[in-house]
Order: sequence, then structure tokens, then C-alpha cells
Amino acid sequence: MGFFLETVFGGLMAGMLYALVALGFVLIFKASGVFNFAQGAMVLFAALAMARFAEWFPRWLGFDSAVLANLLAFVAAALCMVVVAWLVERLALRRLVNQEGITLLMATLGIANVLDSAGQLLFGSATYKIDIGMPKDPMIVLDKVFDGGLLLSKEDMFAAVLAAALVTTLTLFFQKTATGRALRAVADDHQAAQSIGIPLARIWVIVWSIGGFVALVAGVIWGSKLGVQYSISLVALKAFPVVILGGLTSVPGAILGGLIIGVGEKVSEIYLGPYLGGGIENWFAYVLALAVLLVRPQGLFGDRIIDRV
Amino acid sequence: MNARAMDLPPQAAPQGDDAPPPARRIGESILEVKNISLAFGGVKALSDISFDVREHEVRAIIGPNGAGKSSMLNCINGVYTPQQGSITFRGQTFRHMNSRQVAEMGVARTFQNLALFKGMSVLDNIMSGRNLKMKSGLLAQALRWGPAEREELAHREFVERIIDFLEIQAWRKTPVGRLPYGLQKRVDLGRALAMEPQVLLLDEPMAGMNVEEKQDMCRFVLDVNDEFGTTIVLIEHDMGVVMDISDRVVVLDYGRKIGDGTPDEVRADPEVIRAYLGTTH
Amino acid sequence: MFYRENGQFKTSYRADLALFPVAQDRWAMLALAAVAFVAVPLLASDYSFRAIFIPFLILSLAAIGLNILVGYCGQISLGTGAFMAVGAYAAYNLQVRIDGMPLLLALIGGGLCAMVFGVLFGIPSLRIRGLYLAVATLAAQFFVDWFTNRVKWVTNDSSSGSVSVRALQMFGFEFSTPTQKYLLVLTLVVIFGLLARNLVRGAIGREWMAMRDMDVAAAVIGIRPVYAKLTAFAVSSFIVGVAGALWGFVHLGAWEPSAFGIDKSLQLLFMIIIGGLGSIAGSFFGAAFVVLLPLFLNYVPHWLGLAISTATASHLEHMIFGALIVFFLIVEPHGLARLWATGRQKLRLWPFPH
Amino acid sequence: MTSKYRPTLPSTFLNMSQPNTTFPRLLAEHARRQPDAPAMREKDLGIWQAWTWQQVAREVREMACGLASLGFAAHDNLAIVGANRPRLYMTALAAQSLRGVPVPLYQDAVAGEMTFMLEDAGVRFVIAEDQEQVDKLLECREQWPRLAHIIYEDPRGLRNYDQPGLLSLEQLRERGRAFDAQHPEHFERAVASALPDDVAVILYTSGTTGRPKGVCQTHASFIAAGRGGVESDRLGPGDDIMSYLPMAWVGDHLFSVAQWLVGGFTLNCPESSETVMNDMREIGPTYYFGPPRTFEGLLTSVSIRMEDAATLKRWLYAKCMALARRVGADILNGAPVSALDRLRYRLGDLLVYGPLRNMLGMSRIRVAYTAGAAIGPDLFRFYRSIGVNLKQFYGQTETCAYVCLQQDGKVKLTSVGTAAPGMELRIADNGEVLVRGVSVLKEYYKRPEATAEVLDAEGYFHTGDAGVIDSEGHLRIIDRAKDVGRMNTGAMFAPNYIENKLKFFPQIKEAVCFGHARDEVCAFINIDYEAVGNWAERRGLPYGGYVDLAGKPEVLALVAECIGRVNADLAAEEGMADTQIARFLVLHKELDPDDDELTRTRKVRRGHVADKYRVLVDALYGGKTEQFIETQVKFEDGRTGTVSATLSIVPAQRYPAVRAAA
Repeated sequence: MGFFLETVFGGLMAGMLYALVALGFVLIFKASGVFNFAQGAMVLFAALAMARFAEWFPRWLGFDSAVLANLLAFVAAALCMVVVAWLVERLALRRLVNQEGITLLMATLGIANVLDSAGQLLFGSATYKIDIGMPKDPMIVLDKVFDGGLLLSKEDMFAAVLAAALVTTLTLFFQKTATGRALRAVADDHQAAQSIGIPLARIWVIVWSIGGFVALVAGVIWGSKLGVQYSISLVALKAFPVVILGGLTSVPGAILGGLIIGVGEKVSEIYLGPYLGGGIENWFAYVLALAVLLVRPQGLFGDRIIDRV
Repeated sequence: MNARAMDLPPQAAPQGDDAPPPARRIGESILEVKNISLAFGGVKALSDISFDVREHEVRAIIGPNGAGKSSMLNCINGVYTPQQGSITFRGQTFRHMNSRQVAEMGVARTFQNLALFKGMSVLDNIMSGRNLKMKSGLLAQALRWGPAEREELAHREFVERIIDFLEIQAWRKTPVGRLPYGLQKRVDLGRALAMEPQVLLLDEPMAGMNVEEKQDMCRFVLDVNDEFGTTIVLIEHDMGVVMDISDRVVVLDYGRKIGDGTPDEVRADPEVIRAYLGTTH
Repeated sequence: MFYRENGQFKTSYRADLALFPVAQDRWAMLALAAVAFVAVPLLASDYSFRAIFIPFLILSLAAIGLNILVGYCGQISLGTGAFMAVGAYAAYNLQVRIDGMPLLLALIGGGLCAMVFGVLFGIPSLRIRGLYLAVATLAAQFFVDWFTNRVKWVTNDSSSGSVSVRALQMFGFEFSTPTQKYLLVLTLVVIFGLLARNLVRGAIGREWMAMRDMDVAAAVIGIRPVYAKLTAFAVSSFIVGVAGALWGFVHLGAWEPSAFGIDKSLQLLFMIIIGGLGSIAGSFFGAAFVVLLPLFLNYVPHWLGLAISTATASHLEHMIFGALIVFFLIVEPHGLARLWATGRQKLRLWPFPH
Repeated sequence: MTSKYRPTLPSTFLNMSQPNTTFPRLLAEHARRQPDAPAMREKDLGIWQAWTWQQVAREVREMACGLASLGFAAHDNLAIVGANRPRLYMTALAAQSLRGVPVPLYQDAVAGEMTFMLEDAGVRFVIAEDQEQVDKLLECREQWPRLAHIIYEDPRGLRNYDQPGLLSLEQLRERGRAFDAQHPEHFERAVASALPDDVAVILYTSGTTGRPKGVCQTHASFIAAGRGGVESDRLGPGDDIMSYLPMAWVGDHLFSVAQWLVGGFTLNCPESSETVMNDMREIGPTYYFGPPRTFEGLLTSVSIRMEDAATLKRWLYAKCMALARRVGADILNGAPVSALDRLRYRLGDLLVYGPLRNMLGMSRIRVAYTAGAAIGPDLFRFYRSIGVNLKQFYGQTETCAYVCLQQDGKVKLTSVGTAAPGMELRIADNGEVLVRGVSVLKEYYKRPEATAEVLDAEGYFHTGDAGVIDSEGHLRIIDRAKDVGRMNTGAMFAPNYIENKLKFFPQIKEAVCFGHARDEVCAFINIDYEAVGNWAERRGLPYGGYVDLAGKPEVLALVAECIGRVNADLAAEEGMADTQIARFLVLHKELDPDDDELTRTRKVRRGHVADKYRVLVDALYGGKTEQFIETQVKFEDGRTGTVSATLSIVPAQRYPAVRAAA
């Protein structure tokens, strides 16, 4: 029992991160109708930036406060992502408006290529580590309820909390602030949005910046756990099933989807894995999503499609 | 291909050309709609609609925008499944059927806002209407084996007759996307005719046309009705057209049926008049 | 400019529906065939066979398969690599487990297995549409990755997880030299190319395109979505499977599961988008683009006499490749095939502009 | 030059048909000699359906017997109304087989005109193409109840017509088969009984003045005319001709019937009026006929389309055309040209001329003819320079359109060629051209007095054209004899001569000149809407429709320039200097056959126009600077409306007479 709960908790925590990345997708998809395959590359790019700046700033400016370094690096990385967003909008998106969904998807694949290699060109292609001083040691809770209690990694907790915080802020941002509502307007209907005088270009830059920021946070968390290297960009692949499970256009969907996948994956790995020879979490998420879609083709929270003729 | 070969192989002969002239006398009821109700989520699109269509007649469905006219057609050819009610076609009654069955029973359909296959040529669009009648299997098609090719050719000839009938020879191989709106409407009709339908559902065939195009379309609709004896169910906004060419008219308003009868009866019906007051038709 | 179409009138539908109705096109195709079957084998070097012609041809075949699904039937698939893998491994197993299995049968067998697998993963397409489906097809990709990695039986219990094929022989004849392999592949590609062409310009092709362009209307004229979509998946994955088998047998010879990873899937998708959706010819253009560009790009530094580390070089190469893709999508979203078509049209209308 | 294959036809082929024969017998002969060669093609249902000579012969027989079964007998007239459809040509032969006479009528004639001709020719049997024509004929029948049988080719829409005497061509052929079974020898006997001097066809003259007259031509004369053409251009099996001009028009009858039956080549009918150009491109006829207007239209469309071309292409085109103008015609005439130029021309042929011919559907043309009106030298030179062997001939309905033709190698721009085989020419004292020979009409149908007017005792036919014959025997037509007037200055005034010069400008569609019994020449101009419209658009000159465009000062300037050039021409020609145009105005509407301003063959009815626009004429000579006018117009659908405008009167640049010697 205790072990099961541990697994679930582990799942939930991983899930929060999936949710985070998935959120990036949903935002971008809602606002610009682009299924952003480059999300993973953005994570890599951001993480690399963060890791390297944190390494470089002390050297350049000659100080040795890890906190300060991280802080500066984080800001710098964030700025990088804004620049990236701006370039993407400038060079690709605005030239591709009104193209088929698949064409846009292809474009993001191209962008992913560019970001991947650009990142590694600029910041190097070795493995780097990010240390934002996350507590590494595990902790025991509820030892009164179960004997031995539940063993949880503080690091995961920390990450989960961070992610959760960010998710909430973003959700609030979209519900409450004017810009947020503007973004939703665009998402719902481009013409309408333009007609009420919202410059599409700026919206896109903002959204992609947010996407970039989300990627950065995800990158930091992941990076500090596993170190920063090319493979980190694969985290995006984890997020795909989450998005379609929740529904491409739904923020809550992304969050819930993330948690479901997170838990499902861990549980299945532990309880099913052994019989199938392990390593099944790679595809389990997808099969799970597939199963859900067969029941609800538009995902859990996606908007329903009615054929009009 | 020579003069003799111009007489069609029997299986591809259109009902009109060689068949004995079906004088346009109205026959028995061929299609009967009973108490159809349809709703999307909470929204009621149709409530308890009943009417019948007789063989060889031109039956019009009119009503203000959002009266549920298109939804009615969508129910008849199985795009939507009504929550209640049944549809009787040539004596068989169905509660819900899929589009394929409807098509097989000889009901064809044109669309309000063009639903052509924009990636294909005029020829292919109309050809696709013959697919229902094409039998050869995948492998045969891949190899263009004798029968498969002969089938393709025979149906091509049939389609050419439709192209001829609709006077669109000059655009045969043009991608439909490049045609002016009026011609696209014709192609849409052509695709439906290719199915050799017994009942033809026309969803606003003249919407957005200029006077001349409307005249042409009217002529085609009537010719179809005469030449091939096809029964026609017609949604149209242009009252003039409706009153001219239809035998009987159903009037819908907010998903309810508020009138049914000959053009004159309907025109006189006070409720109909009320429904139309203030609406721009 | 070179077209002289006067007097080329058609007196039968057969002539009018011929593969190449215009005489000049027929001649051009004949010339092309002559080059491919005669000139190239005589002139090309072994390296060029291995590095260019063979991969180009095989990828073209795979692209044709994918194009049928995506370009003609409008069902986006990100799992092509998986279908290639199935084809390759199935063919491999047929070869190792059945003695004296003729190469051709092994390839076809591989294709058939891929077909079954494809239909299986095509079933969701009956309910799921568009990007949802696209992502869903990744399930196939990852499932197969995992399956080929973890299930020893697939690799015939090879310790390393990599498999290597025996000699390519068929009815006593052995394809050993690159030229022979090239001719083998070329022949197969031409045959499958023609068959595919026939399909897409026939009844079934119209059903596919109808589903793609306007599925409701398609249903109303009596096209069964189930049949249309599943045949598309079947035909597509059969061709892709055969391509996969060829890729493993002829191009690689020995391979590991990673050879058919998601990168391959994406690469193939690139090909058909850049080459042109809904065009058999486009599949070839796309394959050529994807095969030649990298070669070209990593020659450039040498020509410019730049000394850069291979790592940097490969990064640059990726970057430029990605950039070019975006560029292409912007200038000609309909792909090289469209450019080709417009060019041809211009030649037909020459000297008139339109 | 691209491949110009010449059919090598057995010499027997031409002299096969002994001089005294008839069309039906020629048909029978072809059916015997080349039963399976294609006689006719029609683009129908998307492909070119072909009839072999045998099939034509059989269908003609069926139709003939069908007609016979309805009581059609020798000397009955069979009216034919419709577009160029193979089966309509066959019905003509069917009528002739029974010793009857086909009377092709213009399909676009309105019921009134048609009733007149039906009555005039006492027609009881008529072949109609489709519902449209049937409706018209039923209308005619109210005036002309003796119209007993209306036989239609296309049953579309006629299913529920129950009027008496309606019959589809299919049904006619069925009756025919039945009748033939009962009276097997009837057909042969009828064919055998026909004499070469029987009337083969009655063609109605468009009649620039007065009511149309039915011209009776015999088998003998039309066959002679046909053979003349066929022999001088070595036509025969393997040649393809496009039949797209009205059947009622003598030219079409000469090319698509007489020459077809003599030469035994293949007739090709377009799918529909919209697709003619395209069908022509597919067939690529080897032998082509078109009135100057057609060639002009083609050239206009060429220049318009080239203007949208990329700069480089336009440059190339200009260069090549310059070369062609310089040497093209000579190369075609076999005149000496330097090797270098020949090489250059080859290149040009590869890059421009060849493709151009291909786009015009003229790649395979061996011989192309034009006639019916004067053709502009530039126009004429253009086609010859790009390697199209365009030639002129001269003739009228009364002479089977067969009087003069230009022989290969002896082509002069200004002349219409030398007297055709079997014809002799003479110029009367008043300058009128008189002709005598094989092709001269038998008579006007039931109009002895009219016949007497044009046929004199010596058998000369008075063409009504004024012309001159040069030293080499080339005839040059100046004008209609009766139009040639005298100005108060005493100078000879040949309006058409001037008008044609004007019409050679693509911007000018029609022109009407006045000058007889006046001091100066003044002109009405019709702009070419398409050409001028394009010109305006390229200059970013906004305009709202024809009337507005025609009124634009820029356009007036453009026209004035053209007129200036013509005046310069005239000044240079002996005796023409005085007929330079002093003032002109641009009409606010297109002259239109439906408003009786043009004949069906688009010749100006100058008398009628002069009366109708009296106010304008007066304004021109009354020294006004502008004039308001309101005119009634008929639309296609028969409705009528009015257009009105204020036309400004513009003076034109004139030049002092240049002595020819100088």
C-alpha cells in the first residue's frame, strides 16, 4: 500500500512537469494554431543557456555567489527565449499564416532543427549541470500511518511545487489579465481578434515567449535532476500524449492530462513492466492517450467537432 | 470509338436518354419523413417534423435562416441521426441510417456552401459520384487490369454525358477550385447526377448566383426532373424560383413545420406570411 | 516551348486517360528511363550508388507510401519509421527462419506484415482526426521501438540487438555488387511507382482524395470512410514496409532498432511535404532533396576551404537544413512538385505567360 | 519549319470523279475507295468521335430514306438550321441524294428573318439542331403553316413537345431503315437520277441591301469550284480541316462540302462554340479557312497575352518577330535568303514561331485561306512570317466563293490572286469586276429579274466590286462598285478602302466613312473593346464600361493617331490624297447585326447606319464640336434598352499629297 502511494506521488510529481511542458504546447496551439514540435528544442536551448550563463557570469563579472549567478543566468536565459520567440514570429510564423496545420507542424520541425543545433553551437554540446540548490536528500512522511512511512524525494516535491506554482500563475494570467484575455480571444477567432484591434504579431511573440519561459523552467528542473544534454529535448515527446489526452485547446486538460499520464506511466511501469520486459513507459502514455481518444476524439476537454454542411 | 460506340453500354445508360419518356406525372409517395426531432446538446434544431415527397415531383423546403432546413436534409441522408422519428423510403422504414445506405437507395445531394473536392478536376469530382457503382478491386485497379480499365472508361463516358448536359465541356480538366462560383454549383449538381439518383436533394442550388446563372440552374433542375424523371427536394431562398418550379412546398420556422401545400396555398397561409414578415426574402 | 500538341487528339477514352497523354512527356519519360537503367549503371561509381542512388530510390519508395496516406488520404502519420521497421524485421525473420526464402518473397512478406500492422494502427483514424491522429500514430512508433528493443525473438536473439542479413539472392542469382543492388531497387521502385500511380488516378484514388478534401460530402456520395481510410493505411504501409525491408537488406545490410526511429518518420514527412503532398513525382523530388542536401552541405566547407570541426559542421548542417525547410514551406507550401507542374505548364503555353 | 507532311495521294484520286457528277455520287465513290478512312470527326463527350466514309454513306442513306418516307421528293427544299455538326452536313447530302435541295440558314437569324427565307424557299422540311432552334421554328410556323416537318438532332428538352410533325433525327433514321427495307432500290434510283446541272444548294446572300436572295448553285459548278481549290493546293486524304463557320455561308459550303467531297479529306467539328480554339489546338488542321476577322482576333489575343509576359520573354519575342518580318515571308515563298538568316530563323522557329503556331493550333497547317474582306498587310505578313502559308482568294456566294486565288509562291499582299482554274475576269468600264466560268450561279431562286440584273448576255456575272488587274493578272479589289462615290472635288471616293485601312489597327473594330458628294471625308469609329480596354488598364486609366471608355479623351487621342497614320498613307497614294479623313467621332455603342447595323457576315450596312445616325453625320459636317445621341439597342435575350452619350467630334491630322513619283 505504502509503496503504491509512493508510486502515485512520484507519478503526480512527474506529472506536474509534463503538465508544465504540455501547457506550453496548449498556449501556443491556442493562440497561433501551431502544433509546436520545437517545444523540446526550446527546453534544450533554454536549459543550455541557463547552465552555461550560470557558469560564465561569475567568470565574466568576477563574483562567486551561486545564487546571484543562477539568478542572472535565469534572467539572461529568459531573455534568450524572448529573442527566440521574436525571431520565430518574424522569420517563420507571419509568413506562414493560413497554412495547413501540417505545414505549420513541419515548419516547427524545421525550427526545432535550428534551435537544437544553434543551442549546441552557442553553448556547446557536452553535458552540463544546473545547480539551483534543490534539496537532494529524500524525506519520510506519514510514518505514523504506515510502518516505514512514505519515502519521497524532496527534489521532486520541490520541482512539483515549482511547476504547480507556475501553472497556477499562468492560469490566473489567462483568466484575469487583459493580455491574457486578448490571447484567449485570438485563440478563439483570429479575424475577430484582429477586428477588435489586437495585433496578431505581438500576441504571437508574447505566447511564444511564454512558451519559451515554460520551457526554461522545465529545462531548469529537468537539468538539475538529470543534467543538461541533447536527450533533454526528448521531454517534449512525453508531453504530446498529455496534450492530446487533455485536448489540444484546453489548459485544465493539459494539467489533468499531465497528472494522469504521470501516474499511469509510473504505476504501469511498476505493475505491468515486469511482465512486458520493462521500459514500457515510453509507449504506455501514447497507448493510454489513444485509448481515451477512441472514446473522446477531441480529448478530455477539447472542443467538440460538429460537421456542418 | 466511332459513331456506333456512342450508344451507351447498358449499365451506364442514363435514365433519361434511351428510356421511354417519363411524362412528368406525379406518382406515389416515395419518401416519407415522420416526426423527426433533432437536437445538438441543448439546442433543438428540428422538432417533430413530418412530410412526404411524391415520385417525380419537385418538393421545396423553405424557411428563414436557421429554420433547420439544412439539418432536415442532413437527417434524410444520414449525416445527422435524429433523436426521434423515422424516415420511410420506398416502403422501407429506417430510424437511423448511414450515408452509404442512403446513397445506395438512390438519394443524392448537393450542398449549400460548396462541398466539392477542391483538390480534384471537374472530371474527377463528377467521376467520384460514380464510385458507388464501380466494382473492381484494389489489385485490379493497381494493375489497371482489363475489367478495371473497361469499367473506368465506361463510367467516364457516362460522366461525359453529364458534363455535356450541364454544358461545362470547356472546364472538364480544370481544378474545381479555379472555377467561378456559379460553375462550381453546376459541378456539385453534376456529382450528384452521376449517382443516377431517384431522389435529388438540392440545398440552396441558386444561393449567391446572378440572374443569368439562376435561370440556367432552374433550367437544369427542371431538365433533370423531365429528362430523368428524378424526384427533387429543394431548399431555396428565392421565393420567385420556388413558386415557379416546385409542385409542393414545406415551410419550416425555428425547427417547426408551419406550412405545407402547393405554392399558392402556402403563399396564402397567414402563419407563413407572419414567419416571413421582417425576414429579408 | 518543346511541346507541339497539335494533332495529338484523342479518339478514345483509353488514350485520353493514358499515363502520359502528351507525346512529348512520353519521350521525356523514356529518356529518363534510359538514363536510369543504362547510363547510370555504366557511369556511376560504387560510392555514388551506396551514398546517393540506392538510398534515394528506397526513400522515394517509402515517401510514395507515406504520400498515399498523408498526401492523398489526408491522414497525417508520424509513425512511418515504425512501419518501415516492421517491414524490415518481418523480412529479416522470414529470411533467417525459412531457408532458401527468395529475396522477393521476403520483401513482399515484410510489406504484408507492415500492412497488417498499418491497418491495425489505422483503425483509430476512423474516430480520431487531424493532429490528434498525428500524435496518436506516434504510439505505433514508440511501441515498435520498444518492441524491437525488448523482444529478443524479433532480432533472432542476437546479443547486440542488431541484426544482419544474409546474401541477397533470388532464384539462384545473387545481388552482390552495388550496381546489381541498384538495378534491383530501381526495378522495384519503378514497378511500385507505377502501381501507386494507377491507384491514385483510379476509383480508389478518388475515394482517398474525397476523404481528404471533404469527408462529409464523400460519405454522402456513398464513399465508406472505413474502406477508404483503411485501404489507404493498408496500401501505404505495405509500400512503406517493402521500402523498410529494402532499406535494411540493400542499403544497411545490418542494423539496429534506432535505424527506424522517430527521426526517420519525421525525415519522411519532410520529404513528402517538401516534395509535394498528393504527388507521386513529388515523393521522388522530396527524397532527392533530403538525400542530396546534406551531402551538398557537408561538401561546402571543403570547397570554401574552411577548416571546421566535424561537430560544428554537422550542427551547421542541421541548422541550415532546418532553415531551408522553413524557407521552402514559406516560398512553396505545395512543394517541389507544384514548382515542377507550373514549370511544365509554362513550357506548354510558351511563349504565352498564361 | 516544323514537319509539313504532304499527303501523297494517287493521281487517280483527283480525276477519279468524272467531270459530270454529283455530291451524292462523290460520297458513294469515297465510301467505295476509302471505306474506313475518317470522313468526319466531332469532339463529343470529351473525345473525337469519328465517322468513316462508309458510316457517313450509310447514315446519309438512312436519313435520305427517312426523308423519303415523309414524302420528301425531288426538287423539295430542306432547310438546315444549326451549328457545324457532322449529322447536319449529312442531312444536306441526304437531301441531295433525293434530288432535293438543302437550304442552310444562319442559326442566329431571328424568327422574322428565318420565316422570310422559309417562305421564300417554300420549305416544308427543316432540320434543326436543338430545342432553341425548334422553338424558333415553331414560332415561324405560325407565319408559315406549310412547314410540315421539323426534325431535330438533339432531343434534350424536347421530350414533352407534342406539336405535330416533330421528329428526332434518330427516329428519322429508324423510319429510313424501315423504308429502305421496303423500297430497297429507291435510294439508288434517286441518286442515279440526279443530274450535274441540278441545283445542289440554295445559299441566301446576306444582302447588304434589300431582302436576302436565294442563290442556286448546281452540283457541277460547286464541284468544279471544289476541284479547282483541291488541285491547286494538292488536298486529299490525310488532310484535316476545321469546320466552325456558319453552314449557311458560301465559304463553309465550298470548304466543308465541295472540297471535302472532291478531295476526300477529314472534316472536324468543334465540341462547342467556347471550345473552338482548344479543339483547333488538339486537331491541328492541315488546311484552314478563316475570314480576316478571325485571324485578326487571334493576332490581337496573341499581342495581348504577350504583353503580360516577362520582360526577357517579351524581348525575345520582339527580336524573333523582327527577324520574321524581315525574312520569314521570303523563306516561305522560297525566295533567296542568306544562310545566316536561315539559321537564325531556324532558331527563332524553335523558340518562338513553332510554339506560337502550336498555341494557335497551326503547327500542321499546309494551306490557310482568308477572304470575305480585305486583310491588313501587317496581319497577312504576320502569319506568313511565322511560317503559316496564309493565302487569299476572292469570290461571292454567286460564284461559289471561287473566282481568284493566290497560288503558292505567287502571293502578293495587296492582290487576291489570279483567276482560278476555269474562270475568266474582265473589268467593266466603270471599274466593276466581271467574271465568267464554271462557278457562276444558275439563278436567284424564283427571282428572274434579279438574276437578269447580275448575269449579262455573255454570261458574265457582275460582282459589284470595283477592282483592277495588274500586268501579271493579279486582281486587286478596291471597293464595292456601288459604294465608290465621287467627292465634290471630283476625286474618286472608296469608303471600304479607307475603312479597311482603319480596321487594320487592332484598336479599331469598325469604321464608317462618308464623303460621297461632300467636300471632305468624315468617319464613325468603333473601338475594339478588348484591345483598347487592355491598353487603358495597362495605363491605369479607369473606365466604366464601353460608353465611358469610348468617350475618354486619351482614347480619342489614340484613335486620332491611327487616323493620322492612315491619312499619311492616303496622301502617298495616287488619287487618294483628297479622301483623307478630316474629322471623326467614336461611336458610343458597337455596331451590331441585331440592330441591323451590320449584316450577319458583319459587313457595314452603310445606308442604314447613315440614316440611323443622321444627327451625327450632320454634326460632323455641321462643324459642331460635340453631339448628344440616344440609341435603341437589342440585348441577346431580346429585350431592348437605350444607350445615350455626348460624342465629341475630333479633327484629324492631314498631309499634303505626295506625288507617287517622288
